[in-house]
Amino acid sequence: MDLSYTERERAFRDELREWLAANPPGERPQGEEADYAWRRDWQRRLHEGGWAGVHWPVEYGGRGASLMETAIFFEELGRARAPLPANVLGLLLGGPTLMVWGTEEQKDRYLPPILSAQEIWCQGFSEPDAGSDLAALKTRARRDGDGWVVSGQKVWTSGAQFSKWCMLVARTDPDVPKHKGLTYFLMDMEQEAVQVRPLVQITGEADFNELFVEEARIPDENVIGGVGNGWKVALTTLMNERAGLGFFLQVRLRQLLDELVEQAAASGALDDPRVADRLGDLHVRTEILRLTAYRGLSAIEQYGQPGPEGSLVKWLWSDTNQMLTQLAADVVGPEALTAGRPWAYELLRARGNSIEGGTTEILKNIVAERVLGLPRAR
Amino acid sequence: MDLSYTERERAFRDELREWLAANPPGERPQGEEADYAWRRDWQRRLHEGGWAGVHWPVEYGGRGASLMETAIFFEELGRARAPLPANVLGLLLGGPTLMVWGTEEQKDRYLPPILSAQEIWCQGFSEPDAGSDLAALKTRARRDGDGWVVSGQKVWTSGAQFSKWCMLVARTDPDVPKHKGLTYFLMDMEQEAVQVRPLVQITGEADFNELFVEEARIPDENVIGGVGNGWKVALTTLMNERAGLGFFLQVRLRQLLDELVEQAAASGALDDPRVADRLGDLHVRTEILRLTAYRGLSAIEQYGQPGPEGSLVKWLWSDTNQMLTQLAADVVGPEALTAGRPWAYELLRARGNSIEGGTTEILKNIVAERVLGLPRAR
Amino acid sequence: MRFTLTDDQREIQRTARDLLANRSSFEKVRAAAEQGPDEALWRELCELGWPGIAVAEAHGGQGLGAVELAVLLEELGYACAATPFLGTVLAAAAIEHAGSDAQRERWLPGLAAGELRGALGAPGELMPDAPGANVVVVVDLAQRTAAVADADAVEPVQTIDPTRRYGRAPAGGEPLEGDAGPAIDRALVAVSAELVGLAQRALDMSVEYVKERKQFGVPVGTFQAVQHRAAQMLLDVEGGRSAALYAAWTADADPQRLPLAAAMAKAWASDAGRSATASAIQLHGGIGFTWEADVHWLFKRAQLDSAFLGAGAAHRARVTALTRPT
Amino acid sequence: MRFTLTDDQREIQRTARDLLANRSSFEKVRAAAEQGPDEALWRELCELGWPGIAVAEAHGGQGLGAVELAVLLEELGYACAATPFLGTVLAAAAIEHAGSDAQRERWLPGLAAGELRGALGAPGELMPDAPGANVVVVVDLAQRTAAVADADAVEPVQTIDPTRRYGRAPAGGEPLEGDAGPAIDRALVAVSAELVGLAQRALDMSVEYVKERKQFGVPVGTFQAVQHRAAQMLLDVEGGRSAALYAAWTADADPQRLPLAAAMAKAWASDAGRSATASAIQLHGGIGFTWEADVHWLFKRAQLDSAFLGAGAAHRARVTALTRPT
Repeated sequence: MDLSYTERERAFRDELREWLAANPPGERPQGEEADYAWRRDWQRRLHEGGWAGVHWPVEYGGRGASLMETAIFFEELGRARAPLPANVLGLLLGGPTLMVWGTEEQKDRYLPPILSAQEIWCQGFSEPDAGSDLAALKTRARRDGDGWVVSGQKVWTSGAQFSKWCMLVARTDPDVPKHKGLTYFLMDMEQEAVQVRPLVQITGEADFNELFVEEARIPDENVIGGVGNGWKVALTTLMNERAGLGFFLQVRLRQLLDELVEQAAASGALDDPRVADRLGDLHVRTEILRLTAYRGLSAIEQYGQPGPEGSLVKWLWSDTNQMLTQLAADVVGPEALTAGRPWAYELLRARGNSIEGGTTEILKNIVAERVLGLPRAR
Repeated sequence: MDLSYTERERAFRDELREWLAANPPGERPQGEEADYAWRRDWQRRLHEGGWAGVHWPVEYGGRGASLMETAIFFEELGRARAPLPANVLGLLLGGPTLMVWGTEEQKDRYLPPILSAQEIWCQGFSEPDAGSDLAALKTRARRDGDGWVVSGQKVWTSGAQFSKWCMLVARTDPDVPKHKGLTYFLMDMEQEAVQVRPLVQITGEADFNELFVEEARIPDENVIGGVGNGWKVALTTLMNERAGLGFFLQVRLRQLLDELVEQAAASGALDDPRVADRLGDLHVRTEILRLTAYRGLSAIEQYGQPGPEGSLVKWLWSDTNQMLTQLAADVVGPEALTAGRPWAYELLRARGNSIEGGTTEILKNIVAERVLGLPRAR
Repeated sequence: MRFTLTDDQREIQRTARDLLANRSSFEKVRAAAEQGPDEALWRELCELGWPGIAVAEAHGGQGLGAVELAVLLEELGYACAATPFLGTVLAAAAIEHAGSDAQRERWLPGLAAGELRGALGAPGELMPDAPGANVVVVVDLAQRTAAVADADAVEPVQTIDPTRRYGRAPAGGEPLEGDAGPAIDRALVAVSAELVGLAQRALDMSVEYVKERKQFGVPVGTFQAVQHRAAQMLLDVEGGRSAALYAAWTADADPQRLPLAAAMAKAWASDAGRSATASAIQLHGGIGFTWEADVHWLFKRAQLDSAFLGAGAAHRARVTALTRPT
Repeated sequence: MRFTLTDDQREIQRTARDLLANRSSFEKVRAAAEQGPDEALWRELCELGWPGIAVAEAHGGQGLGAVELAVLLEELGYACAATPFLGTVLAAAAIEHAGSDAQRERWLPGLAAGELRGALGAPGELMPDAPGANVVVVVDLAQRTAAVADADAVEPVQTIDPTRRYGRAPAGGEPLEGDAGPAIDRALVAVSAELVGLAQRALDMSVEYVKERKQFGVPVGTFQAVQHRAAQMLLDVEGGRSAALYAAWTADADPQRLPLAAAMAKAWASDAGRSATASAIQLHGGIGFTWEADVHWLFKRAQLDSAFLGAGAAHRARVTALTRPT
């Protein structure tokens, strides 16, 4: 066990910090369009600096960073208060999925514009009636000449309004059960048959969209991984879902906590032992979250698979973020409930943490069944 | 809504308080045998004073007290630091079950010695492999001449070593499914075929026993409610399980809390806002428990059935008692972890609260399904 | 001892539930969030005499008690109704229980009739219904004093709950001469009752949803984790109801017990309201996190109610202080 | 950055796990509860040099570090082993890190070899392994000083955990001249590691039980409430392990971070140990509440460990104090 950075990790971090210092991301602008433009511009700068696909192999234009370096990358991004690159789904999910399942032609065609943010990707998995249950999805694709015609509805597609490509899972064979008969497509979003409707959240913002697909056309060459193989390809995408991103979120949590402690110290609230107790607890949780995430990475690096600790990180993060933002309402006072203020936004936004990317209930089931080996819940 | 006592309730309470003042229960003696003798003597004194079967109809030797008066009775008993009468199971469960299902002969024969503590009763429902699942019980009774021969094993039978009669549910027809084919017997404990083994708990005490029944004989006239009708009769027993007793336990909780607050005030711990916060919370919970229990009684008195609040009382009680006794370990110091000291005993004993008389998990299921009408859990 | 409502009280409850179900759907709540309080509904409530339900008949009220008021507030919380009812009844209670005869005569008839609108709160804190109020009572929670502040000095604040108008009032103004303790405690009870209503609605909507919504081929309500969360919500609701009704009863029948009872009710209801409404979002899954699912209105109002006049911790501290052995 | 154990560390872990599985079954633990520490096991541990694992070679130890010690303590906790190991290594750490050269020479070789037994704790509090100890270190948690007290003055106390002997020592004695802070922090880490082991055992026993035990015709491990409780136990365990290993690493490699890391580890492990062992009783149902189910040994030791040198709240306060912005 050695928790110091290796020479290589330290060099990676120092180089990144230097670059970030020389290339400050600037302030987040108001408004969704402007925010998106900012993030696309940010990714372009990352790309020019060679930092867009840190975890991608060098042959695909990446930096070939190790898992640990990738984690450091996202931590440092968070620490520099930089945004996530605009094409985060392409970088984290789409690219790695293509690298596993794509043909050479597909990789040549699609990977470069992912890196450069020329083409933004979104994810079309969830459906209104399927929720966490991929096997229940209803979007249908039928053969038509040398392509496919797709109809259905998707939900929780973030960035859809800015995307060129959608990773779409659809049912191509209705006669075989459940997760058989699914196919993974790349759907061109620039067609009339695809309508994007923003899904307003309880924060009043629309980070997500609904997608209405009415006879959209997808050519045959946009099937990824073969017809009927969609379940497996989708699993590759899902397995990449939280790699790295967790470190970004965890730094955000740490920043929020530091902010709250600062305010509590300034207002005198920190002198209340009850507040000190809660903040101490949040500190412990936040640190343990970070340590446990690194333990998970270490296990993958050394044994090729995560240990039991890996599955706990997202759950601990969402719990802690919800506790923190609720405590803020007690510590900060009226400000924390005032519309448009950061704490008020965080309080509302945090309610989604235990739902998005796997509900806490599902995560606990996964821990119990896959990690602890309990018999399948009924 | 009127939360003052009625004239009648006040008179009942005053009379009882007067009697309790004139008949102090004395100090709990050391040792199980002595404790039992003390409780039997206490019941005899209650009986002489006309207080043994307060909730029993006058025709059966009771006082015909209302539900509210019965609650007051148990509250006052707790307040006077009196023990539960030795034959509490006969008084609360056995008697009322006989009144519903017994023949005239059975009532004449069994009810008077329940009241006077001449014959103590115990309950033989639970089995090692059945747990909360009555329908899974395995104890078998087969016909033999004009009686029955019973074999099997029971567990969690409190007071078995002192009991004359056991309310025993056994399977009389193995060919019909589950809860059909059960019969409710009164088994004479004074026979060689019945062996009692104390079941030592984590406290080191043995409040419960295992019962090994090997070809015990039960005459036909000791069937209660008819052959094959055991499920229904047992439900009557179970429905009476917590009537009144809850009020006794809740007063105990209140006394423990008062004790802890006293000690915290004396040691200065109460000046720590964190301790004050926890104790304040326990106060709120304890009071809400009491109020909610009374709400439940009011609903039964007025509408003939408990409202949703009734099902919550045992759950809230066990949670609160566990929180309280764990807090004591933080507030009282070494004393609370020293063998044989009251706080140490309470800490260990409280762990059973969420298991005995229906686990918290089962209680929550019952609340969800029977009160909220959710579909049956799978 | 009888914890159940009287027939009259049940009648008030039923009337309120029916009226609000018809007149204060979430469609109306959403509209109010955009356009301000539901004036039509407020007029209707005034015609029914609700703002004066607990005000003495001598001052133009109905002369009923804190229990009846709690019953109404629970229903208004249940509907998440967008009216200046809460502020008005709190101001009326303060003036009735801490004001001089002259102050009562001056303000109570108008408040009881709903012709005057009121608000109550601590200076500088978020005060519900303060913008647009004619009678703004500022209370000092530590000193337990109250004064009628300059209504024009109220500064509106947009909170996360746009279905109710909030503002900040400065300290000072025309003092109410009596002990403001009972008025503050009545306010705690009233807002606790509203929190119970919010939590009950959160539970009812969740139960309905999880019975219908299917995942993995079965209603999600069959999952034990869902069942247990719903059971916890019931405990939140029923515990709060026990405490709020008891505290309301003490206000009129046993005022010595009111301070402790009110602190207990607000301590529980503050936490239970937060927790039950957050659970409702969770039980609705992704849908619950969307604007159109409507459960967020309950969560947002519960957050404001929870903080109003002190959140759980403040009242737990008070419970301990009030029960400290001497 | 590499959080996984080295091959050597894993070897120590494996050896300990195997040895203790063979030599320290619950049968042995039960016997020790009646008759006192397992002397045969203690001799065996001494022969393996375990008491000196973290003591410098110059003083007769193995010269390994706090991580190796934490690994051993987790395994001893896992076995709920009844030996004076904890007290002895804590006393050794105190003397090594706060004692003078003369004090080190006087006591360390004996402690490292297990020929002397040790104990450490605050005066007047419950001190594990104090009865029978030759070297009794009393620490002042606030002043962060330490002294070697008169071992004969130790007053034995029977606690709810009879598998370990407890006593009370008076304040005073021969002072250790150095800063006792690092020694106290190392003690916190060590006991946190033991708590992690207790919690892990509680989890393993529960998982095994709920896979087998049937209710309503199916293994209780299929119930979501059972699954979620077990998942929570895993979080308790793994969070504690992350924190304890990190803190142990800082002790030797980055001592400036030790105070905060130790406080974090003890804050989490104190609560997690209580909660996981209580959950094990609950998951075992009625059986779990009986003496013979053995889970109670874990619960009882976790209670003592939790309170030892300050429970969760004390260390959360310290975390906040240490991270307070200046």
